[in-house]
Amino acid sequence: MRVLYFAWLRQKIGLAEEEAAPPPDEVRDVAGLIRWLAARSPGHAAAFAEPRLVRAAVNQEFATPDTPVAPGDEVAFFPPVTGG
Amino acid sequence: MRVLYFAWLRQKIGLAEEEAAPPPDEVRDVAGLIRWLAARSPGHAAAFAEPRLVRAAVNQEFATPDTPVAPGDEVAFFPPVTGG
Amino acid sequence: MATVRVQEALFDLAAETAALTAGRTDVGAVASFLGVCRADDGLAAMVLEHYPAMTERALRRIAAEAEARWPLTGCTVIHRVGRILPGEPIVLVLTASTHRAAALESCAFLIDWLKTRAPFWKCEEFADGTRRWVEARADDEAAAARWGEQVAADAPGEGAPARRQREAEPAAE
Amino acid sequence: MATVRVQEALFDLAAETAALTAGRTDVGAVASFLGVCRADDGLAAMVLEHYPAMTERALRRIAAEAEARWPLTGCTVIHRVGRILPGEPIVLVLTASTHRAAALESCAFLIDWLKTRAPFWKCEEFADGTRRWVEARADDEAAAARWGEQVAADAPGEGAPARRQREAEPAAE
Repeated sequence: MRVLYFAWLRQKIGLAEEEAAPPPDEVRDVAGLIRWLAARSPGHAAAFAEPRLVRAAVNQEFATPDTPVAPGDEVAFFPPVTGG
Repeated sequence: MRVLYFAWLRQKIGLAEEEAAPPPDEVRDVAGLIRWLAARSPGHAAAFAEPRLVRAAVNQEFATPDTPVAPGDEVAFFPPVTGG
Repeated sequence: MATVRVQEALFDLAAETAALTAGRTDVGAVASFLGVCRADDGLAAMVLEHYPAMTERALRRIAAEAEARWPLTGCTVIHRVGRILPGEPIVLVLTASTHRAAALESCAFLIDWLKTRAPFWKCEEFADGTRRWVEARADDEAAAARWGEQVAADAPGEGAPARRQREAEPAAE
Repeated sequence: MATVRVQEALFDLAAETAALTAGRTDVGAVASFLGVCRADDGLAAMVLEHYPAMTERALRRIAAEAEARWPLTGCTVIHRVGRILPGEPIVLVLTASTHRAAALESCAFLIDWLKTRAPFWKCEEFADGTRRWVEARADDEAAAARWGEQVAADAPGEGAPARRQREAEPAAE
């Protein structure tokens, strides 16, 4: 699974992207992936400390906490968008 | 009193402008001026035949039938505006 | 202070837009509306007539109304007159503000009011030589009416009576 | 078919506008919105980051939504990324239609949806060297919400599940 980080999530984690292989029986959706990633490092923990500030996309589509994730997916985490 | 005509009123009357001296005791407002002008020629009568299609301005301000008119005023008649 | 012009010549959209932001860093949004001459029903040209002594004053008042309603950093209204060919622009409205809502809303307001409160008349010329005066549209009146009545005070010395400017009523009953 | 671009370079407003009317005589109205970088609080530059694999698809979907809702003859969305200086444009939305209401409304719609549904993030750089990520605004969310939910069908082959695109909910509760 390819995981991407943007804006201040990227800065707190110190990575723009990483490969992750969460156990499929434990991580089934976006919310589960966040819990699993948050345990990876202090930076991850800081980035996901306030889940209400975090948005996600699965395979380049905006996602919600219950959006399924599976091996091979591209999952991105970022703050609410501020373009325009 | 200077009277101006625009668009199809100008064409029906055959004049872009004319001097008029309506009797002040007879013509006190826009509606009175229209009645007085309509008797001037067949062209005037045709132009003012459907008063609901005619708009007016007195001294370059949009006017209504009861807007006063007096000697020295500039009064314009035209169809509803279609700019923009 | 709004820029208001009535002219036969074409105008330069990029230059007019640049003028609203030049030398300032408080402009966050520029909205524009460009009215363009269509070739409906074989139209060959549109001839725009106006009331010169009144036109610029009317445009200036409409712009002042927008400036009274929204916090604009700039506002430009340019209306062409004379003979206009299909595909050519007829009117340009530009509004600038710190935030987008003010720019977008005032731009829509300006074109709605301009269509019903500025002394312009369009005559259509067709390929077969016939001519037809464009009739005012009831939905233009409705679009203008949704913005309510004038709120800006008339500028000092702008004609004696404080009569409110409107176009809804016929000049005679 | 809308024109959608993401680029670092400046864009040419006049050329983009001309492209929407070139060679056609059914365009009666062109509305535009230009978002410009302000220098609030001593801002020195705005750095725009985006999600390249997703951005153009998101913009294309937003433009398709506008085309599904209004009878547009053309639609252009250009969003800049990278380092943007005060006074420079950030985003351009252009809409063309036969009549003005469709152009004006769809232009407002596009910038509202773009602000809440396209993956861009702004980082402000100040003269003293500090940086700050711009926070999303509740009133941008409200402005987008007034247009309701997506009505356009997703384009074929545009990602498997027909999940509706939205940004309102956090990714985790």
